[in-house]
Amino acid sequence: MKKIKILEERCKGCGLCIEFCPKKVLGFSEKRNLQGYRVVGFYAKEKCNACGICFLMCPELVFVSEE
Amino acid sequence: MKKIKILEERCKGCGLCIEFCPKKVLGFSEKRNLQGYRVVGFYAKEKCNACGICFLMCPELVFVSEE
Amino acid sequence: MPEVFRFPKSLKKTLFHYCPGCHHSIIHRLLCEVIDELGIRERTIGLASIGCSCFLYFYIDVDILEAPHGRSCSVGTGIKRARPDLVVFTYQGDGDFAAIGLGDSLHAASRGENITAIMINNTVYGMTGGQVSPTTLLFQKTTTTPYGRDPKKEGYPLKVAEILAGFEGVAFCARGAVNTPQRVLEAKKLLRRAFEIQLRGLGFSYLEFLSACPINWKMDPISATRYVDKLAETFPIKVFKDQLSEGKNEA
Amino acid sequence: MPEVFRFPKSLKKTLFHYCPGCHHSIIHRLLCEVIDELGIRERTIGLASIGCSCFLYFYIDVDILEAPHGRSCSVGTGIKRARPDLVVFTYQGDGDFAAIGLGDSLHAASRGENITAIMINNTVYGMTGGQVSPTTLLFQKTTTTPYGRDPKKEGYPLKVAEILAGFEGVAFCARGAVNTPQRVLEAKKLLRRAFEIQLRGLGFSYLEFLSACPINWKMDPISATRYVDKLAETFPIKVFKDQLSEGKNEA
Amino acid sequence: MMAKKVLVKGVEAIALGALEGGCQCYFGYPITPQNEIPEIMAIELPKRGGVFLQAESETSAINMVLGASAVGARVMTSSSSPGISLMSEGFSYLIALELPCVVVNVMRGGPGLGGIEASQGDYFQAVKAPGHGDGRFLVLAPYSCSEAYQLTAKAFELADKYRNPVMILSDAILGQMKEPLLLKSLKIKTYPKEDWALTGAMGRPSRVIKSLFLDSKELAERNLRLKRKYRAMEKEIRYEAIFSGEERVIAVAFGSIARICKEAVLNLREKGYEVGFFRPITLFPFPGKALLNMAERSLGKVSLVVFELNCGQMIEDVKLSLCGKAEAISRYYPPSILPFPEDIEKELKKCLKSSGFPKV
Amino acid sequence: MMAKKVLVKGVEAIALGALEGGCQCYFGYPITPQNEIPEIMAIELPKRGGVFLQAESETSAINMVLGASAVGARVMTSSSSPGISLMSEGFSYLIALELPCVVVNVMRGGPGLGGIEASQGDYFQAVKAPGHGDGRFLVLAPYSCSEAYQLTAKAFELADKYRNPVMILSDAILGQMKEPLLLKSLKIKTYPKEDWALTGAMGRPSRVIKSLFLDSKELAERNLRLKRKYRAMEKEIRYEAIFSGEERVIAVAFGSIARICKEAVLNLREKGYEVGFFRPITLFPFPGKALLNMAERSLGKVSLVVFELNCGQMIEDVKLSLCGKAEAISRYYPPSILPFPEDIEKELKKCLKSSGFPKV
Amino acid sequence: MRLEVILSGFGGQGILFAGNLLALCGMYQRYQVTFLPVYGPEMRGGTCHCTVILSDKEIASPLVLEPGYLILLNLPSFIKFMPRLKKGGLALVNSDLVKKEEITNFEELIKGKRVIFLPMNTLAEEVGAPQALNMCALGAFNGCLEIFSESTFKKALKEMLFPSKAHLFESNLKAYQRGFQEVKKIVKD
Amino acid sequence: MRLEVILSGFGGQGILFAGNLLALCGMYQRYQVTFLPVYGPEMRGGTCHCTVILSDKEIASPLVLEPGYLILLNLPSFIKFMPRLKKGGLALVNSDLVKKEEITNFEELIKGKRVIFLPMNTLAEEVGAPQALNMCALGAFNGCLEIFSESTFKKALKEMLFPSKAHLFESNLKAYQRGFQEVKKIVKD
Ligand SMILES: Cc1ncc(C[n+]2csc(CCOP(=O)(O)OP(=O)(O)O)c2C)c(N)n1
Ligand SMILES: Cc1ncc(C[n+]2csc(CCOP(=O)(O)OP(=O)(O)O)c2C)c(N)n1
Ligand code: SF4
Ligand code: SF4
Ligand code: SF4
Ligand code: SF4
Ligand code: SF4
Ligand code: SF4
Ligand SMILES: [Mg+2]
Ligand SMILES: [Mg+2]
Repeated sequence: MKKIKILEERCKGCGLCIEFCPKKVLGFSEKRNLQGYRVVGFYAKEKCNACGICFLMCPELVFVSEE
Repeated sequence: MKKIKILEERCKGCGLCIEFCPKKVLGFSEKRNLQGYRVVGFYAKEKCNACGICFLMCPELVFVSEE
Repeated sequence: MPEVFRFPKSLKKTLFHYCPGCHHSIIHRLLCEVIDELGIRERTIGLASIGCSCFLYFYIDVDILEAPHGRSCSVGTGIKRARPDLVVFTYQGDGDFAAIGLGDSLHAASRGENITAIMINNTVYGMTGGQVSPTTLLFQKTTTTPYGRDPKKEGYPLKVAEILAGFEGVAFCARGAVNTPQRVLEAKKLLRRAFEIQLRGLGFSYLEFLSACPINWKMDPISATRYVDKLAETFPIKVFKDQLSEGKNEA
Repeated sequence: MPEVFRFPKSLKKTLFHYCPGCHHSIIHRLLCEVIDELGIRERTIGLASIGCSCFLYFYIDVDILEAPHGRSCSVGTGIKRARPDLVVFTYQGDGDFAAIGLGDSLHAASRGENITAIMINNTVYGMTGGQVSPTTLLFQKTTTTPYGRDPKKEGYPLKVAEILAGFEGVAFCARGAVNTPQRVLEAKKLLRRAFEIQLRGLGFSYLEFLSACPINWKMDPISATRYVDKLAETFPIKVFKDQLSEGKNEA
Repeated sequence: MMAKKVLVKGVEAIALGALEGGCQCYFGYPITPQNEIPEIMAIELPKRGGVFLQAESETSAINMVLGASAVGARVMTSSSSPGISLMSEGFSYLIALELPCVVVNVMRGGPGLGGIEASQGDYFQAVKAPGHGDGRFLVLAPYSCSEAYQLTAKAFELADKYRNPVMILSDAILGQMKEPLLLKSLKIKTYPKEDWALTGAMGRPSRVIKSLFLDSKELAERNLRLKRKYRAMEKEIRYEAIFSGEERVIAVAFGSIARICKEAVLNLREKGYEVGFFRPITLFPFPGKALLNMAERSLGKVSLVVFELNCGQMIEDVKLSLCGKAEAISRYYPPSILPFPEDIEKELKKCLKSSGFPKV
Repeated sequence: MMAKKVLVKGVEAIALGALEGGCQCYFGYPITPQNEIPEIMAIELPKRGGVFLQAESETSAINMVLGASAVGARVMTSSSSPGISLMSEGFSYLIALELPCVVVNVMRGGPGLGGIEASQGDYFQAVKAPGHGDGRFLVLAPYSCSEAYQLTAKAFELADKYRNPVMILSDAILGQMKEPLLLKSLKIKTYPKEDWALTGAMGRPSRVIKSLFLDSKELAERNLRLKRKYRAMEKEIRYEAIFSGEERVIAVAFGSIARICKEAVLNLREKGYEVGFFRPITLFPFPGKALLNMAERSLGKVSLVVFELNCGQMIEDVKLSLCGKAEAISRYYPPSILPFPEDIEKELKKCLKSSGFPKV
Repeated sequence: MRLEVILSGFGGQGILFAGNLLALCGMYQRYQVTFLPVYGPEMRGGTCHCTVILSDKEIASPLVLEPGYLILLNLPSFIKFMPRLKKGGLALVNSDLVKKEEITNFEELIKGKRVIFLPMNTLAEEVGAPQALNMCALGAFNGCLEIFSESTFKKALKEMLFPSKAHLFESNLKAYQRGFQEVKKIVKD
Repeated sequence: MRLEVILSGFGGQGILFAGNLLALCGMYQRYQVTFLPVYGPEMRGGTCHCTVILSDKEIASPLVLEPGYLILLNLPSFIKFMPRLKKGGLALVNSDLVKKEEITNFEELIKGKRVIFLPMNTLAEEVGAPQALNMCALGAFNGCLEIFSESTFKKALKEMLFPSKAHLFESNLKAYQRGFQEVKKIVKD
């Protein structure tokens, strides 16, 4: 299974990934990036099935594979 | 029946009236107008049935009714 | 039998400057007859565009404005928006309407501007000496397609009426010709319908006429007139849309 | 399942300047994936047009030329005619392609220029602050239609794909969207097909994407993304023409 | 109605001025930094029975203007540099057809797409060559919101008076800056148009408005008539001057940079430096006589320093005005580098010094 | 190959010159009086593996030029006044993007549709404001078929050398007149374009050609770089002069009217009148130093009479060149009234007299 | 009296709104005012700033080389504008996005200048108006200077929100008040 | 030697062709030449004229105020150009379209000038080339002056007709010869 990395500095907090994640494992964290946005994080990373939907829908290419 | 007048000075000798006249009563005369064109005239005015086709086809409005 | 042999009231007596056998002036006459019959001469503004017909004002006895090349539909838009009570028509060549003016023409049509646009399609730029136009037939030789119009290079003839027929803003769209007596009679009916549509405020009315350009086709007037039938194979003569006959009566 | 989570090689790491939830950058990524997969990065010229995507060159790692507003298809014509061996794509907004650029766009299509034109249809002028565009929906409020788009005034939404599908010079014509994962996958296929058509020299390939503009629609990103479905009622998502699948294989 | 004080951008002042000037139709195409003008017109004109239409391009916008003007409407368009270029052909036709209209150019940095910050790079285009041929615009250059309001309203009067387009030449700074504006009502004259406008040939012979002249004498005559008209426009010349005759150096500038210069000049004068200020308000016709006059009335030798946000354009008109009777120095700031008043002060002091004038 | 002598029109000479200059692509839109150029290119370019395409408008033509230039082709367009106006935006982009190309303007009468007879009404547009912003063209003004041939060929070299559009400014008379032309082959330099053209990012980082500069310093820097380039172009200044130092009156003219003036000057000199002749061949950069030089080398007081087929445009550049050191008089003939040599002689004699100079 | 302020931050932080509002308050307080927005090219996002001048004399130049006051809502703004702050001038800084630790030459930048750090994002969130950090900043600014009264502020705010954003009045006011109070604590110290 | 000719007539009469051909003959005869067509605006039909200069010195101005020769093929041309003919100059006039009787001030117009009337249309028709009245005129012109040889004419004519109108060579030549001969009769008289 792919390890997914969240490039927080790219996130703009649009929420599309959260909305479309079929497993509902994503949410906004408390952290604010340099652009001033609340960034996305995993609520329950273990439930993620690496379906790739967050990658497909994220306008900012926040989700990348760890390798 | 309409009397047809030929405004010779308007004629440009394109020959469309002659071509389309169903009665074949039109032809070029010997006369040249001020624009330098051979002008159209009746060969056999009596055979004309006043169908109006020469009027319809003439680009120069050469044929007008006499009244 | 229509009323013939009558010099229309709206047509000035000036001699036409067109080449022998040019169809422009036949259409001028029809236009004037329709203006007379509808009684709109005194509230009509004509737009003379840049092309062989740019001297429209020498012949047609209505208020006329010269529009820059290709811009008649935009100029007409400005007029009609400012004075919706006036009747506005454009008189354009294929180069004017469909080459340089394509954007202006299509947008005015799409907005449903309540004006009448008349395009004289002679498949070339008559005034400038017979260059290729968007409506030039495939393989037709012109001064700028000396080896014939090659679809690989100059593409395909642009079918304006076919495009406009699909626009919701267009209320009337037809293609006619004046190369036979029958078609001349038919052409006048189309013109009349186009203006009636405008008078009822139904939207954009578009009327295209296939037209002979003997000089640039390098044909004698009679052959050129006959050759219009050949054009009609690419550009079918047809009423594409008529919202008045489709029952739409008032805007 | 497509290969995901991979940052395309042709995409630069620069942060996007787009508003949160804007679809432009999703399409950028797909475009880069297709360029990578077809291995054409080193012979592709991209045309950045004037609109929110004018900074294309900050993101896409191919040679890029900035075209004046609306002129990408003409600029692309110049490039492709001079260097037929290069792969040329335009990336344009609806305002750019279909308002000011309509003439340029349609003529290039009609000539069958062997280039790929991508139009991002967000129904407004994003960059200049959300004015009405030819593709604005009926009754939609924009900064220049404060009372909503009125068909009597601004006319009807212009359906570009529907027009282009009828052009003989057009080899591929489709409309997609990226507002659901499924559509994202589909969008990529369309992009790939558009470039394949160009690589085979079949003619003009046109691809329109419905795209969200949360900021000017005055919606949050999620609602805007959902709202794209509403756009699709006026602008159906569909492949209108695909000459490759229709059997045409080589120019 | 009591005059209301509002805080508005320069472009908003222009839109409000247009409404005050009796603008009936607006046609335009969006472009930063002037989008507030169409946006205000889109709201306001329909309320007043007027016409607002966003055109599909600048080319079509100016041609809609042409149409509306020909039938007698008070009509305007607005744009910024690249959009103005696209109107060149239309401008030339409007001038040739002697059709009145108001054109606003809120200049931005060029050439090409450039940038949207302030620039005065279109000076030459505005005053020398709005289009092909010999045509000219009457060009007004406001430097504050109040002036933008007043001059725009006045522009409609002048356009009708001379049957010629009038251009309001502003820039991104003036356009985007907000200032208080007193919305007082202005007396803007109207001129009858029945004797030339196309209104339908009712009860009179039909009319033609055209610019193609077959007969070469006709075309020459049209050109000479236009030339006479431009001379007549000299009546409208406006400028602002701070000048007593004692000055050794005079800063010349228009539009936004004139504000910066004025600040610098006022500061320097306060400190006792002999510097003056001259601001052309009409750029065409150019207040050249006033400038020459100033140079001649100077008690000593005087240098004119021309400050511009471009690579040096108005300097030519200043030099042409002076006929060699005073020195003109060009200090230009290409877009988008804006000088601060401090920079201008420094430049002016340098000029005072380098001309060998005694220091204060 | 032996040089062949042919009888050709000026516009044909331009087309032949372009082919000699290595023109690879032509994009244009028909307009009188220059249609022979596209017509010849349509025949000749395909034979040589080049590209000819008639665009659907001048706006698209200039943008096709832009595209072809960006990928390294030698490319040209041609038009006449109204069509040139429509290219303004594109011109400004070409300059800003530093893309070479050759633009031919065979001027006709303006403003508006005007007429198709000779005019020099686009002088200002050509030399001061081909588009918005501060951009300039290098402008060459031939006055005969041979010169049209040579300058057009050379224009391709200069465009590549400076990475800037070069304009051939001709007019209806020069364009339509036939003269014998010796078709000799010319040595036109080429310049490598690999270091800037867009050719695909093969074996190098990807490249961008753009004119939008976010950073205001970048935009200013681009402007200053262009300005430096224009200075460098002064190396290319060309002019023709008939001058010994004894002259009291010098006729200054370019293009077609220069021929008429030259005839008049030669006639007068033959009769012993002290008249000279100066013909700028580069209009931008303007041969101002040469003019000034002439004025300064004159043994007595000298008047320069500027003859133009417009309402007075080049007179400004002449005045600017002279810095008040000699008198410049404007004699203009708006289109389409052409003076005959006899008229010019009369004017020159009048000037000789009115300046109080002794009669011969 | 002449007051020159530059406000700077991200596009989304409401910099222009705050600057505009400040100028409007100034106008209602019978000052001459100019408000000059400067933003990136026709684009969304990115850093933006504006200059506001309040004066009791005619204002010619709307540009200010060395402002007396700065309101800085993000890090790039801090780095860009601190060097231009007049000696002895005051900068109000959003500590949520500007961390001293991340600025290498921090001490140098602030030398001879007054700097007040306030967590604008946090304060705004605390009053339940996370978007209104700009109002917080404005409140804090007026807390320092007291150039206009709260009733002036209310009048100006109402006008600026009218009509489409009228519902934001209360939350914006609260954020303003919170900033005002918060700065008072510090200034008092 | 310097020869200045204006040719004028209707658009369809081949004025420009004739003028061009005259210039080409001149060039082959080693003269300096200019040929300047002047025609109406972008339009078909209408009157057109052109100016041809042949000289053994450089020709600067292609414009001529008072030409020494005129070739006039229709009435408007006669009225327009006769007043400009140099004293003692020669006009060749197409009598098929220019009737003395129709010109009120005929005598005044021709005073001090030589005028030769020839029925160009008729002559051209007689040799079976009705379109070639321009060649008739050119033949007549050269018949008067003999500036170029018939072989020069043939060479030039061939070049001008090549390739699309090559078939017209014979008929054009005949018309030329007819004009040449016809004028000889008169000139001899
Ligand atoms: C801006 C501009 N470009 C080009 C021209 C030259 N021009 C005059 S008419 C014309 C085309 C005419 O063709 P069309 O519209 O088909 O009319 P036609 O003469 O065939 O009736 C052109 C290109 C012009 N006057 N203005
Ligand atoms: C000639 C010209 N006119 C207008 C503009 C201003 N302008 C910039 S982008 C744009 C429209 C953008 O809309 P669209 O093409 O739909 O792209 P989006 O921003 O929506 O992606 C306009 C009108 C310009 N730059 N140049
Ligand atoms: S990969 Fe699928 S399940 Fe995992 S976070 Fe992304 S969308 Fe959710
Ligand atoms: S979709 Fe991307 S940008 Fe949007 S919230 Fe998720 S990670 Fe952030
Ligand atoms: S009216 Fe009919 S029959 Fe008579 S001449 Fe005309 S076409 Fe022939
Ligand atoms: S149709 Fe008319 S113009 Fe043609 S020949 Fe007949 S009468 Fe003459
Ligand atoms: S050129 Fe063609 S369209 Fe023009 S007048 Fe002649 S025949 Fe008619
Ligand atoms: S304005 Fe609209 S299209 Fe432009 S970046 Fe923002 S969301 Fe995207
Ligand atoms: Mg045509
Ligand atoms: Mg858009």
